Amino acid sequence: MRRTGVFICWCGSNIAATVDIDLAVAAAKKMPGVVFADQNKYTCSEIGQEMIREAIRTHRLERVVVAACSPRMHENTFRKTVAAAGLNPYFLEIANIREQCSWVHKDKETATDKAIALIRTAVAKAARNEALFASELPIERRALVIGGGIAGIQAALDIAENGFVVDLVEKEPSIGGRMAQLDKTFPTLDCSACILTPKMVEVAQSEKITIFSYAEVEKVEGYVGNFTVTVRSRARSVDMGKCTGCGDCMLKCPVKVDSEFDLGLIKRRAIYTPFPQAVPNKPAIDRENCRWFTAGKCRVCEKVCPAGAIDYSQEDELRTEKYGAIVVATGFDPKKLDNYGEYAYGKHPDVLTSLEFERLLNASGPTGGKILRPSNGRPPKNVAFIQCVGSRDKAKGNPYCAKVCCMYTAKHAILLCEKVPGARPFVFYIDVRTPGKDYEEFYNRAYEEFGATYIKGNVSKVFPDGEKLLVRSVDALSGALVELEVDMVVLANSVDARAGAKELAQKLSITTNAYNFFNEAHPKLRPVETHTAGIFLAGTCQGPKDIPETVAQASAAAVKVAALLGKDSLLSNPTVAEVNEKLCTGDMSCLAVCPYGAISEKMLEERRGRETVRRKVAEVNMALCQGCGACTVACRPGAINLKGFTNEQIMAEVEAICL
Amino acid sequence: MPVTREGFEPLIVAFCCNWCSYAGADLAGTSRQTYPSNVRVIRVPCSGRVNPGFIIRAFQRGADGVLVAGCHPGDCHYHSGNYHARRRFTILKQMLDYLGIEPERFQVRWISGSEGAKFSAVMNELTENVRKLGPNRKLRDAR
Amino acid sequence: MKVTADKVNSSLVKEVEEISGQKVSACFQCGKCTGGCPVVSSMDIFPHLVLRFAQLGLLEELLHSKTLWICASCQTCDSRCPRDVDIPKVIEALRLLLLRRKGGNRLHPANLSDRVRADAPQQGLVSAFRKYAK
Amino acid sequence: MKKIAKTKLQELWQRLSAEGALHLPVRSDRVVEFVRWQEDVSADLDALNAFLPPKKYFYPQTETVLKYQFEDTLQLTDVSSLAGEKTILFGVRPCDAAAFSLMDKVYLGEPVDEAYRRRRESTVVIALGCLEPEETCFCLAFDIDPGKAPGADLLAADTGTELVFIAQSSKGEELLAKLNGVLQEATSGDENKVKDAQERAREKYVTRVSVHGLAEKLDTFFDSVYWDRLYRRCIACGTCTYLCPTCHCFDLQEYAAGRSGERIRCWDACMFPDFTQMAGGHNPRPTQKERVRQRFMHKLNYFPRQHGGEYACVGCGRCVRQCPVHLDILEVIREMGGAVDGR
Amino acid sequence: MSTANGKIRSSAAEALAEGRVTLVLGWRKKDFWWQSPVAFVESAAEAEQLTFDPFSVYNPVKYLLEAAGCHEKVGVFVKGCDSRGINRLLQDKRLEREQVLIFGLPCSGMVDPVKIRAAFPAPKICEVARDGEELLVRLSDGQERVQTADFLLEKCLTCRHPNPVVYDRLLWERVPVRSGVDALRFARVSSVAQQQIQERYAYWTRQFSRCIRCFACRNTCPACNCRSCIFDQAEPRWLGKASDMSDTLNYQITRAFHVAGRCFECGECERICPAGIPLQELNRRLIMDIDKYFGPYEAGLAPGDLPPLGTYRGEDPAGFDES
Repeated sequence: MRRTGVFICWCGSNIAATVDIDLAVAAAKKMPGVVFADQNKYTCSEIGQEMIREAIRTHRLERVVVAACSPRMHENTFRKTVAAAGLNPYFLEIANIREQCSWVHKDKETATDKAIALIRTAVAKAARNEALFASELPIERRALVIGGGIAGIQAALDIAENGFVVDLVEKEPSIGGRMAQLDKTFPTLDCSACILTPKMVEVAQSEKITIFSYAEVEKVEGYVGNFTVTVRSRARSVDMGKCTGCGDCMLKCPVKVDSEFDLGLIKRRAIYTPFPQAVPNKPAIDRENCRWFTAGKCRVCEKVCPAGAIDYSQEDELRTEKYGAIVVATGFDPKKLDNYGEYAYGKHPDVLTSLEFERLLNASGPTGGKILRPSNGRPPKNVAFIQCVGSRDKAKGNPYCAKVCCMYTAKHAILLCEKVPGARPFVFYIDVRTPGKDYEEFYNRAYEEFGATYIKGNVSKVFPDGEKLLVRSVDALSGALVELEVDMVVLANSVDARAGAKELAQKLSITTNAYNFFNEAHPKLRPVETHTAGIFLAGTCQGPKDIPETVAQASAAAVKVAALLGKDSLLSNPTVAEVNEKLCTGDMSCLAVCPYGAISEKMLEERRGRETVRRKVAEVNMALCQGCGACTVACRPGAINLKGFTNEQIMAEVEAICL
Repeated sequence: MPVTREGFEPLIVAFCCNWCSYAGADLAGTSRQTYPSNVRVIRVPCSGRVNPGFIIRAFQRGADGVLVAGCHPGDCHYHSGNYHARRRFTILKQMLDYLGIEPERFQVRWISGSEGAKFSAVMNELTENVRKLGPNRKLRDAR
Repeated sequence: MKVTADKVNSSLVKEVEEISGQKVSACFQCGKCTGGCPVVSSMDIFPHLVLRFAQLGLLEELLHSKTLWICASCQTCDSRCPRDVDIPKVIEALRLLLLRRKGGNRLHPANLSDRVRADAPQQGLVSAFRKYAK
Repeated sequence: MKKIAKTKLQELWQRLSAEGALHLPVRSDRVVEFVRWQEDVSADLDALNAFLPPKKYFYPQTETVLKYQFEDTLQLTDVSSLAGEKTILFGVRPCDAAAFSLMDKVYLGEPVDEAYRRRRESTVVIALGCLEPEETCFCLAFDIDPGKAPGADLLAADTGTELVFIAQSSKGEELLAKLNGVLQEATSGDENKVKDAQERAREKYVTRVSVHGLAEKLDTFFDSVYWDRLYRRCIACGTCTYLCPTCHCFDLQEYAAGRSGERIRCWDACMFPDFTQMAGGHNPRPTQKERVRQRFMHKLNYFPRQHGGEYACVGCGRCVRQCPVHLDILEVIREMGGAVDGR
Repeated sequence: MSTANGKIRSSAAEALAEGRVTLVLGWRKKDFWWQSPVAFVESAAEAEQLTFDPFSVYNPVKYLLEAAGCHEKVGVFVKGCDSRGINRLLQDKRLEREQVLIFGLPCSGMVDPVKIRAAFPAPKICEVARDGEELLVRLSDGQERVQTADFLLEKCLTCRHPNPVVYDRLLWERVPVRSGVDALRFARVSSVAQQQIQERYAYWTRQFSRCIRCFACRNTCPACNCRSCIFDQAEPRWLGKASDMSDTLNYQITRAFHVAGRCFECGECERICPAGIPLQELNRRLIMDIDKYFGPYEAGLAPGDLPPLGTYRGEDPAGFDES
């Protein structure tokens, strides 16, 4: 047996509270191969790690078992500790006696029994651990950013600034994303376009960044440092080289359809750019509505185009490229209000969502920045702002708080008063949340300076009453019933994950939470990383947040990418598959189940008696193999094994855990 | 492990995939859920790594119930690991039942990294089902 | 009306929670129930305040309030509550506490006249029995 | 000498099972096998060879030889002293009975196998004479009379309607004495009937082969090219060896479970590739040719050389019938000029 | 049958004489009437011993594993079930198609010696020959004619591919598939499956209690063609050597799982098992489940595609609760 050392951690009281550490240490001492067992209040601390290094030296330990928190927390920490003392880092095994024992079992006696069993299992596995060595892998010094909103733009700029080439993929014909739709931004009220457009131009002009607009990610393969991504650039029907962006075609096109950018408040043509400051400022033809593509007649845009840039024969273009890192910045969708009939949204024109109200505020919006009631085009006098529509709602909405609505509603109230003198905003809220620098002061101005009335009482129903809208609520603080006749109702609807986020997650093999927001590696310690090495997150695709946080995350992700691409090589994951050629039958059933194409056929020359015999065996490409182990079960004779999780190790674990 | 009928405490071995169900187990821990201590988890890279031989060896060495937990289909960190596991364990489960071994003893569940509550619920449910069945004599190594 | 330590989640509050199967602590006073209650104008303690009083243990005030008898358990508030609290059930639990204290049913099916029994809407009958029968 | 009508055998079984664990051949599903007798189970007196020979009673396929427990010190418990429950084995055919004496040479020779000896002593073997030969029987070739079983404690001769019991050892005498209630005294007429039955049976048997001088011939046959062609059909399964009443090779395996465990002895076969697999990877019998040659040479040459010319075969024919690829000992004997029936 | 033997012998001799093959695998007669071992014919002269009679049942295909190693090209005679064994080795990449010259023999069913011995006094039987739909049983004192259908092997009663599925030359016309095979195919499996769970366990443990781990079923099975079987490996010790029920169940479950989706129901394992264990009832249960969950699939027909457990579909149903 191997000389094994067992180190049992108190984790303050987290483990010691329900596991009898002394009993566990005593039991560990009697386990096969264990020559040293000890305990420590905080093994992951410097003192704890020093104790391990010291014990390795003095007791000539060959294997180390640390019984503490989950390996997903400190496996790397302790691997470095063990390596520092001269042992191969993979001679370490972790027994998870916190998350999966002391925290979930209250009875001390059974929790201790289980902890001892888990330690015994780790000792049995450690005894069979082989020395593993990571090999060096080349890195593709190119980054991919998915999503051209402010998060994607900021990330791309920062990565480019670090000297790396970036491909920025955006689904819409122009970058800009959700922020482009905004008029002003809180708390400084500076104009959204004024701070966004320069960055968009900067992206367009950067020779390190290539923009792929009107394009989506089709397929992702490979692994950190060596991703292979196929991007589908949808046919724009406009030759980007020739088009000067003069916009004549957009004037003459006979087709008028709802503009998605303006949320259907006004129309756009079949050949369109989403908004005037679009980058690239080249239109795209919407083939579902274009008369030429649907009915086979018209071609007006081709006739009027001075540059002859219209090209109906364009096809979707699939481009495959290698990348070292990927930043996902795909943003969010405002929540649809289908099951919120009580607010009469869609039944009365003057009931708007907050984004629709934002478009009214916007100078390049449907009303040129004037707040007008869609029903009669006249400015409203009383406006009701209803908060948490679809948020903080366990019954039929998102149970979480969408984080940004309180602040933008205060902004809407202020801007309403500025744009429509004498207008009176009423904000129906549950709690006003202003968690940021200068946020509270901004909110105070809304009711002190601009006279917004804040009523703590969620509106139960909006009754369309001819031209007017009757809003009924209660002021929970005073207990007074509230009945208001208003000219317009603005609903602060919740923030949903982007439609299609789940499918993109499956392509990238990253996981999503129950609401389809991408899962970060650790909410506090690794907020912009995912569990898949080399794939990073930025912005609202990871959860509701405002622009300052989004930009901060974008820059953080960029630094992570730069750190990764800056390395001269990457250490590969050593727990990969390995073929025992003596046992290999050569039937390639492993090759059939390998999701990474990491297994190939190799002709083996072998002496048998006097003559040499040639036979096929399997061979593993250590760089491509990710260590999933599907091949080890497909291989009936067990010729292919998975280092770090070998058949011997797992069998030993099963037998030890059942003792 | 006392084995009297009323005092019978089943031993359940759970193979949890590192990316989803093991993370779910950790989440059950961080959110201080509680479930019986009869369940003991072995970490494997993927549900596709679990060899039927491990399951049989667990039953031989005294496990009263075995669980294989993996990512929901489509969420597998390695794309297709759980798809293979689904086929393998569908066949294995039917065979064990056909041979007369109670199907409740061998369970397969998809538990994602964010389903801590589901993890503890499955552990409670499994322990109760197996406790009702009593100790597992079948496949049990006499030594 | 004073909040004291012994009143907050007293055994009485627990009994209300047990009968109604609802957790009064779930309510975060958004006021949506009161906003939409069709008979709120004749209530002395509004529905969201019923929950607030229960949270603070002010049950004596609740038991003497008119609201318990005004509420027609039409479930409008329950259908809109973002915290999934079934307010009519809480109010019904409070009524039961009172009725049990007072003892005796105040309404028995037998003493319903035939005309009422035939024509009265079923939900009305159910609600009546929920109010006046133990 | 005592007798009983074949119609009243149930009472005999009842009576015998009171004397010890009664085992006899019973048909279960598609084969006949020796099992412990249970209430109103009837023995199968027609089948000549049970699927597994009765060697399993003295030399079981799996037995624990040693248990160990390691608390602070290592405690060993010798398990072989526990073997040997009082057993009565009915229905052993003359060939299988002859095989017992061959196996006794191995396990009762120096050093004596304690467990085997205790089982042998605590078992009363009641042989059952054969009336009709199977086509694959060639016990005559090894001077085994199908009607007689000298090695057995008791011989039950089938005279058509009755079974006549003849004691052939003190254990036999002892048991026979206890069976007075059930068995009747046999008359001299019965004795003649037995002799006639044995005579008639004897005629029906065909001496297919002769093994006269076979051992000597095989001394020089080791390197013959015959083996190169013979072995090709063999699929290296253990059927012939496990079914053979005289095969007695075994393997020792450890069963460790934490701090306790046991060492077991279990049947093994020279036909299996890993039987002679050495730790360093060397295998003195690398291909199936050496293994096939080993099995026949051991039975027809090595064993006779070591045990005064007695061949390690009793002509029961199990290997001839059950070998999936029809590779049997008759073929080898004929190849060495032992053919008598002209084939 | 003599014309059949004539065709077999001539085609073998021809192939050997022309040097197209250096070895031909077929069957030959031996001492007893029921013995038709596989013949290794290496010269035209030896081809004379080749015979195809009602007992030529053993599948010669597994010998190709070793033979193909030291022969350029090997000739082999195959019945319907045997030919699926070739597809088995092709699909497992243990054999290249051009290494084998396949002579296809449409087969009208092989005879069960146990049934013959039950009907006639064994020592008297000298020969059993096929004569059209009947069998000619020659005894030492005369002869009799019986219907072949009454004496067929269990596996031939459920044979759905009597005609070879892969061959270079078919030696005679195809034969019709026996009627009612589909109904019979899973009959025994269903009857076991209907029993209560404890009865099933008792049934199977009684059958397996006779298993002596001789490995004949594994060594004859074309689907068990690994270079080194896990049951023979020491570290990790997948299978203990003790013949107690725990390790016997371990062996039977693991082997059934390994051949799942690859076993083509040739029935040889059940036929040659010395303990008479109904192994086909186990393998066919897995075939039923694979058909039910992943779509009907017959092994040994299309060597090109992947076996069911070697692949997957995203929308596969599961035999367990997927909520």
